[in-house]
Amino acid sequence: MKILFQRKKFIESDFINKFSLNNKNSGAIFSFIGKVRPKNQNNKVLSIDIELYEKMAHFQIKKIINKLMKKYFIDDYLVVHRYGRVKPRENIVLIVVASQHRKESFRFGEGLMDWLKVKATFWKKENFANGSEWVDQKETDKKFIDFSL
Amino acid sequence: MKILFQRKKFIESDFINKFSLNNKNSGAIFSFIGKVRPKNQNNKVLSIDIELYEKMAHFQIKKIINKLMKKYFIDDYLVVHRYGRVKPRENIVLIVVASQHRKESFRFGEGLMDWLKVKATFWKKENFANGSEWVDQKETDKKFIDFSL
Amino acid sequence: MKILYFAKLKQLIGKSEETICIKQKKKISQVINELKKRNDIYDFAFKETNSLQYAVNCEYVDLNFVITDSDELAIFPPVSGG
Amino acid sequence: MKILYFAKLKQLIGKSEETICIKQKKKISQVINELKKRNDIYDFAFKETNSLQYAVNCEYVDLNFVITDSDELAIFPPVSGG
Repeated sequence: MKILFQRKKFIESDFINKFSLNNKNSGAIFSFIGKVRPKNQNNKVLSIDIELYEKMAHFQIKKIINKLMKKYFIDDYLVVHRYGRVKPRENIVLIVVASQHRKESFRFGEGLMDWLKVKATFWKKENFANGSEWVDQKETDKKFIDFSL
Repeated sequence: MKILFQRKKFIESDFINKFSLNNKNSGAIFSFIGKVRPKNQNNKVLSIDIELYEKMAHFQIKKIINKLMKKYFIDDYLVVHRYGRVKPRENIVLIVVASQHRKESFRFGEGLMDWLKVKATFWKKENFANGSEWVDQKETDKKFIDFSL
Repeated sequence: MKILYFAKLKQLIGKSEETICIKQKKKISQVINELKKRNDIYDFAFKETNSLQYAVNCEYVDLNFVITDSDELAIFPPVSGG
Repeated sequence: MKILYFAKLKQLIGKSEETICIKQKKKISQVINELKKRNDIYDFAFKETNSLQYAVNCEYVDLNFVITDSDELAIFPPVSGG
């Protein structure tokens, strides 16, 4: 039951193996990794800078999680999100969820990502050879969230 | 784009890290791990035996994947499923999917698990202290599959 | 024709495969009726195993599917992998 | 009251936070109008940044939300993490 914001880069196995071992009795482990894509519409992305309002990001993610936990019975979760400068192909976000049955993990993990995309206070700026640009929130991301929560 | 059936036990990172590295330019990596739960309704599970009709399992999984790939644009997938004797808390199945955007991976990975559960020719037998029992297919699993595929 | 048995059905019949000769085309239901008539073991195995499924050359089919001698027929309970 | 700016808004205003004094309760819209009147930088920053969002003490609120001097107000463009 951890939410981590870190500057340092990480690889999946730093977290997933340990998480799975810690949840020995769970039948299902879901994970999602979001990475920096090296291009945005044919513009080479040199790096991205992620700005964070930490207190609020933590508060909002916790709030989503509390709502999701009322709806889906899960054993454990882990959220890792980077901030600061991140290079193409590096991981930005990792969500891992353990549950008895797979559907609970899927719904929890997907719902958490959907909400995180529109509520968690992170902002990305993409750095190109000829300048930088703040990343807009995707219109599609708003459509995914389950307002019944 | 691999489907592996193996007797040998495995840990997540044997596959997920390498898969993510192989798919450097993907923005999303989904993974699902199914593990043996140590109990079935308060009966301690000592081990499970997984029987496999290999040729058909391969054929059926490939068929599902081909259908899913027409609907969801993904970069890569990996399916690992064990057979033979498996101990509680060990991994049975691993699905990893890479895509540009997360929803494609989610839908592909979840759809693949749903179909695998009702079409892939594996059978589980649970071994208890006082005997063995073949595992029935879950009624709920039939409800999840998307027949439009 | 090769017939494969899996899981509980295989356990009850006591073998995983056998070869039978099919001179003319037959429905799967006919093949199974003939197997059941062989002896009590087959009869019991087929009665004891619920909601059997059938596959010919790796494709799921139903009891009315017509098979020939070159086919591979598999009979098994609903799968439970994953 | 503490005001926090993030992302493009912060970049345009040129600072990440400041403290203003609010003697009586005010709507966020009033506070923003007063900020805009300060100088061209604020005016430009608020006009240039589309669909701003507002949070008071980490909860999302709208422009009509009434704040007091002990609140922490954050103003920022829609988030884009994950």
